[in-house]
Amino acid sequence: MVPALRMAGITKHFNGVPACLDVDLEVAPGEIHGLLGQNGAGKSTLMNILLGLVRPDRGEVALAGEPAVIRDPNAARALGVRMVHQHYSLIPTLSVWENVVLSSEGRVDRDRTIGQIEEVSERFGLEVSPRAMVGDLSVGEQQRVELVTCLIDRPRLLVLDEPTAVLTRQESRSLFTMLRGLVEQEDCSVILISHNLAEITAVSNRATVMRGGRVVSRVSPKETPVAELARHMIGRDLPGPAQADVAAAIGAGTAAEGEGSRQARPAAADEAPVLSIVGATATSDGTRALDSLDLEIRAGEIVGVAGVEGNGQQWLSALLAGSLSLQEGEVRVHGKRVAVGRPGSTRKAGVGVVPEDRKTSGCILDMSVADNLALAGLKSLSRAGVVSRRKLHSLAERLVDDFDIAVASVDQPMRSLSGGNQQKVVLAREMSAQPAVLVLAQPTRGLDVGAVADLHERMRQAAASGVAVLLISSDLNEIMQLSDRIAVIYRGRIQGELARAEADPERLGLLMGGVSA
Amino acid sequence: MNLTTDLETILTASVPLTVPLLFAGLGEYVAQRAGTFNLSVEGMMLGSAFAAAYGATESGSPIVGLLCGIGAALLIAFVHGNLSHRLQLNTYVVGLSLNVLVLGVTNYLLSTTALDIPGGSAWRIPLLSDLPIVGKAFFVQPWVVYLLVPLLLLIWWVRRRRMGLELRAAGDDPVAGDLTGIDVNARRRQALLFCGFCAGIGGAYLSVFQAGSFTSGMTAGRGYIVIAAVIFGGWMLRGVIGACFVFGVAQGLQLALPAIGYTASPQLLAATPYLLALASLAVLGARSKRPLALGQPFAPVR
Amino acid sequence: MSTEVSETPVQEEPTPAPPGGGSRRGPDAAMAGLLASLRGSTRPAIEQVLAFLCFLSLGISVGLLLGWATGHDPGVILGDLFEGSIGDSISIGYLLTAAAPLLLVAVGAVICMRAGQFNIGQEGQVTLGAIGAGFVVFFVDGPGIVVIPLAFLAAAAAGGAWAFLAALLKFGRGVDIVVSSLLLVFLAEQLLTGLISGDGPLHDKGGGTLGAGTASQSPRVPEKAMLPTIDVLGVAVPFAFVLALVAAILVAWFLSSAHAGYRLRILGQNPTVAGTIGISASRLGSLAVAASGAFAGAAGAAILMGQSFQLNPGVASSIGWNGLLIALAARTNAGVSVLLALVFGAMVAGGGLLGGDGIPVDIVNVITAAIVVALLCPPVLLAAVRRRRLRRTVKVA
Amino acid sequence: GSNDDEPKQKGFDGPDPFAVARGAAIGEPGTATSPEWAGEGQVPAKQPDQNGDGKVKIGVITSGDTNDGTYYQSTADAVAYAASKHDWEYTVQGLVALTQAVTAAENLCRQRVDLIVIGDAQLAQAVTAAKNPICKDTFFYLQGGYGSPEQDATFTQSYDVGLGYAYVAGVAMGAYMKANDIKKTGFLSGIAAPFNTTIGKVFKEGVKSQVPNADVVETYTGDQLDVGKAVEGFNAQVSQGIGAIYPYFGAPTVAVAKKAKEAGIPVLGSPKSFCDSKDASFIGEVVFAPGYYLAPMLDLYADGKLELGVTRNWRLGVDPVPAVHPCADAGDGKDPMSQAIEQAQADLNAGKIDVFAMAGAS
Ligand SMILES: Nc1ncnc2c1ncn2[C@@H]1O[C@H](COP(=O)(O)OP(=O)(O)OP(=O)(O)O)[C@@H](O)[C@H]1O
Ligand SMILES: Nc1ncnc2c1ncn2[C@@H]1O[C@H](COP(=O)(O)OP(=O)(O)OP(=O)(O)O)[C@@H](O)[C@H]1O
Ligand SMILES: [Mg+2]
Ligand SMILES: [Mg+2]
Repeated sequence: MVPALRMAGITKHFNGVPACLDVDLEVAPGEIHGLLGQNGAGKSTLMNILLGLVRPDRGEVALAGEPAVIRDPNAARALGVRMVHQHYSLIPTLSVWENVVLSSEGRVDRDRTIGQIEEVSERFGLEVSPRAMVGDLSVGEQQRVELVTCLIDRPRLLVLDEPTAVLTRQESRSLFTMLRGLVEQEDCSVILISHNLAEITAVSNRATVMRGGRVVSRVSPKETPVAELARHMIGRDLPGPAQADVAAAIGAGTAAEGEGSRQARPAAADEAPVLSIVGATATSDGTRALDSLDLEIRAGEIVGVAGVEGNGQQWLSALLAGSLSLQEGEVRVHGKRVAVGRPGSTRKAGVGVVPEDRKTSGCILDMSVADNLALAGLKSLSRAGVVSRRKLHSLAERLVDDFDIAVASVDQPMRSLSGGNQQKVVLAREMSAQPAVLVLAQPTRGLDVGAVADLHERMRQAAASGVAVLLISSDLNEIMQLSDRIAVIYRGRIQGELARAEADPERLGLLMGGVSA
Repeated sequence: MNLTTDLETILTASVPLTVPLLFAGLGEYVAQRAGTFNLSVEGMMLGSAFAAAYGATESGSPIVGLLCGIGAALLIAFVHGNLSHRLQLNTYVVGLSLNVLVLGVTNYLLSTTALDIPGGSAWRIPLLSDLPIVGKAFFVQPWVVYLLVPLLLLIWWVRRRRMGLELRAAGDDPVAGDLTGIDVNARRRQALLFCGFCAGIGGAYLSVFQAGSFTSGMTAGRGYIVIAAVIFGGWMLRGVIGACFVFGVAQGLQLALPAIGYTASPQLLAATPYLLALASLAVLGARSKRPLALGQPFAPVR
Repeated sequence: MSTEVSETPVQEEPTPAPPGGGSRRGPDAAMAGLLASLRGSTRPAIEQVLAFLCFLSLGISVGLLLGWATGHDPGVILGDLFEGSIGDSISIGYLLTAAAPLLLVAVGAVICMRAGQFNIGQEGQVTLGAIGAGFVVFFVDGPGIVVIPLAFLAAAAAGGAWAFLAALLKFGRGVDIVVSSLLLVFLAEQLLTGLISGDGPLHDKGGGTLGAGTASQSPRVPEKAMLPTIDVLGVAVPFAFVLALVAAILVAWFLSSAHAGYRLRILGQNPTVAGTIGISASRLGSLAVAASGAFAGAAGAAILMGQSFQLNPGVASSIGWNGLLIALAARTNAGVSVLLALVFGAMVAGGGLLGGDGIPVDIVNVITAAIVVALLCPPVLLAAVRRRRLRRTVKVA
Repeated sequence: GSNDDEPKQKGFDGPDPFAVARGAAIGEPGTATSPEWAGEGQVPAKQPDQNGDGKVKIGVITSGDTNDGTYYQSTADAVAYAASKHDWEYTVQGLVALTQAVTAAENLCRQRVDLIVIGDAQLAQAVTAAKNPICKDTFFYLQGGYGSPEQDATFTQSYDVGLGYAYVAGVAMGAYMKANDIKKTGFLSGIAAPFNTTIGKVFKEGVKSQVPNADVVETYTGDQLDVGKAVEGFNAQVSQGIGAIYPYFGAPTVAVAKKAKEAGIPVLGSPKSFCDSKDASFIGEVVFAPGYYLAPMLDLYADGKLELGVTRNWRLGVDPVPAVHPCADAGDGKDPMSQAIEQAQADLNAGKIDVFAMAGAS
């Protein structure tokens, strides 16, 4: 039968760098089609081309057999193609209904639009408040708005770019049920982009796997073993020890008892904590950021902080990065009180932070790799207030080797590095300062499995060498994979702590939902 | 002297000084809501003032003058728009240098042309013009002034249309706007053109309808006062209108007070607009309704 | 870095407000992007140099065109511009005199722009500088060797303080410096007028031949406080220019290799990161702004004691604006600023001869403005060219 | 208007616009007093072609707009007229920035100008250029005024005392008001700084000397050049019911006069001679624009009789300019306005009235 979508020979280069090469993609009517691939595989680019956001160098697109020329999202919309973007496309200062109006045809009519919104949201069980200001909504709510926006004019093809990255398991589940309902009742096809093989296996009928801008295989996930899918994605057999990590990273199996995961380190309770946060309470422009949060980490221990996005994780890392000041409570390192809130205060005390959004708060994109590696230790590199280029370079060279960061030269701008390598640079910088405490916030978000494996290995080494590691992540598998203890953060406080042994997804899920165990 | 006549005096002095601010202010409001911190509004007004004076002199008709003025301002807006929202040149640099350019060109041309502008007469709106206090101030004005009404209606109407939303989107979140299929840079250029249109009327009013002559640099910083007004108005339509009036009155007082028999420090009066704008910013701080992407360039990848 | 990326700073996904720090959006943040885009392409590729030259001449030819259109001989205009700027040693002297304050302002602007603080109120800070210098020149009597340095210090202090107001608003109340510094310009004007008229302390109380001294102006600067010139191969190089040149060189060095300069640049590039490595945006940022104000103030002193020799309402005479334009057109690069300051100075000096040939001097404003706009074009157009080339290579591949 | 279409170089055709300035000194009835020169000077050799390059070239610099139709333009017109009469070359630079004053003068010297006319006291320090060797055979003429430098051997200047004719202007206005039974008049000017406010005060005194209970509305728009504000200032005064107005401006004067004509309000014109202008209905003129002092000096210069290093003091009521004339003057000087004016001038010169005290007082 005629495919709902057929993309043939799509090719796109960015400044000569290929993002998509001769990509063929076929989506049958009424199927959920998985699009797999590690970072930079070209998934988003391909979809942006479909939506007319990016012009391909070459290639054809046909919808339901009809050749289609799509110059911009409006054209796509007219043809019944809608997309929920990886980074949402809502205007924060406009109300929900205004956003809906913006991405649909017809004249502005508040009351009609609000009517439509309510109709759609109850048909698909996505509850949204049409008059709310989008800027005030949580990430999850915003995604619902995006969905409503797309569904309102009954699309023939719906694209979701990594929709679950920011959702709780529960939320993801309901999303998938909703999608199934969509394809069954509304005869609409769905393209689902994800790194997470478990999800793909769970929901999608067929899947296309991309690597380095090319299609490497078309599979029906239900029949294909996860490990094989992973191999397609990464293009090589996984390094031995990394096996489990990868499995974890890509959500295969319950990683909790995945072999190769290190034994829980018996944390001797008597031993004094390296980092201790006591009753930390802080508000940031009006809203409660942290609410009497207590946390302790001992040397050589990896403590995972699990939790649904937006429950104070970013404030916790901000606190430890020294950029959040407390109203009550205190932070102690090696028992010494740290004057948090003053720039660089925690770093002085020996806390290293690999922040969540590395692009914006981890490194300086317009400076060279060498500069970025040297940021922390500039003072030691300069004599009489003058920075010694020679020392700076030798340091950079050393770190690049130690952490095998893939760069042509240490002088090339940070911006030109791939996400994984940018992350490595940040990590290298933080570890090179020999911190007593190492904080990693969402360290593997958006990294490909290879990079994930490597990163996890280094975290273990750090811990082994006696660093107290704090891992803040919304990826449960990762948490369970690495941590000795798991603390669940909820509404800015620690809802409960589980030793690794007693931790299982369900109990964690309950804690994350605010239910005390 | 009694209060009503005093008020009337102040108003009659203030309104005509408010008019050019209002015209340009409406334009600047739209331009800034769409994301352009438009410094060249000063140049737009000045250029228009000269072109209008010239057109009126040559044709002997104020209307032709007005059209020439609008044309000149639109040209400046067009240049600005394409330099900063097509070539992505630094808006501030473009704005400032356009002001220098226009000042140079007008002075230059002024020294090689002779101007003799036909006088126009005021329209007196029946009934309304007989109202106490406000009557004389608001309803006995040259006809251009009444263009404010349709202009306001237009803006109010546009705000409730898709265009209005798209302009706000362009000013608040160009990236997301682009994803939803808005041609951000086109919207911004259009907003600038609208600003040019309004500032054009304001400039023409100055030279042809108010002063009946053109002198070098005759806008005398009104463009910057307008920018202050948009800020003081908190980037809200009513606010901007209010701000323009406040500043107009500040200038009017200078003329009216002696007539009423008071005096105030001229420097202080002249400084009020900027003081007020700064004060409101200091009070509101980051809480103001400032367009989130104000002044931010946007270059889509295609 | 590739011009492609640098030229499109907002490619980055919208950044969340960093905890603690002020908003990363709005005018200031916008300028960050714009400046990144400017800095993006300062490396001297041959094509860039060529582009620079051809756009420079393009700017000039705009002016010539205007002249020609209104019946003046472009040859004469060009001749005068040349004669009056580098024709002979005297002309060169004029050129340097005009360039000095412009360069001082530009160098200051470079500092704060590099620190990511977008002070565009130099015009006002120049005015304050002139005022500060005025208080010393007219109230301190001593030998020039004492008065002149004092005057420069006072000017720098005044200008710096005025700029610091903007910094206070920024770090105290989160007001964008772009906006506040702009507004402060016009307050400065009124302040000056107040001080030099009526019973203002700097007002020229008269002592003129006849009549009461009533004009809004200060007394004339005494001989001893007039800036000296240094003779270099027949050219009377004004002291102010030497000062400005030294400042430019020092600042260039400071930004590239001094530890503090490094921190300054880090702050400018990414305040959040700066915060985590112990750079206090409010402290260092305010310092940078104050510094830029101080340089602008010094320029004010240079104007008072080297050019106008008197305070009157228009004493800053757009030197602040033009200095700022120079810094931005030079892509916040101190070295290039020197070059551009000389070009601007040449225009002012050259313009001096135009009047003598009956050509309105305003034409040089047209030319300078055209030059600035033209100078901003090369990176953009080059980027466009590169993109096209790439397209082609891809096609053939 | 007084703008001329073709570029200045084309010369100045039409009647002598400065005739009023060329009359002999009148002084006390009967005895014609000779012009008052202060300082020791001598006539340079080769005047008018001072630099002996075979042609006479004159350069004018002013801080104002030489197309303002009044104050600053008068200098340019005077030069243009003389140039066309003696066929000299000349150039005019308006809007010269204070920062460029000295340089501008020196540049003129380099361009082999014989006579540099500094059109207003704002640019006074341009005379320091005269000490510069490149200017050694260039003649510097300065329109003196408030805060102009001490006279020395390097330049020649014209000088007048504004307060005097401000008072007489008031008297003239007062006389007109008395004759036409007007109770209220307006004084309209720019920046509210002493160089305007003192004039205002003295003008007021003048008016009151004729109509003791007269009401003089003083308005300062806060800007010398802002025509828009000037016009609105005028409107504000009209709404206060003034019966006549004295706009004390440069450029805005003409604009205000036009509006006054529309409003049917008589205007006392200044600083140039306005009586034969069609722009408005002038009741009188107060003539003190620099061009009127320059014109006769240029005649001397043409004859090679203009001394360098002297101050020419232009005295009200003695020299032809500055002067206050009624426009409707039948010529016999017997109309009430002329009589009041003559009386006031006599009192001034006899020291019966101290305008400086007036300016300082109240
Ligand atoms: N606007 C752009 N400019 C330059 N290069 C780009 C641009 N967008 C994408 N690329 C490059 O194209 C390649 C594919 O990017 P794309 O976003 O499609 O990968 P992806 O599969 O979506 O990765 P992720 O899973 O992280 O979203 C990457 O190398 C990326 O660096
Ligand atoms: N009846 C309506 N139909 C369509 N749109 C509407 C309607 N009412 C309000 N809006 C939307 O709400 C927005 C703001 O409208 P409104 O003018 O009432 O708010 P506002 O607070 O006055 O705006 P501002 O604060 O900018 O002055 C408008 O831009 C318009 O998009
Ligand atoms: Mg993607
Ligand atoms: Mg000669």
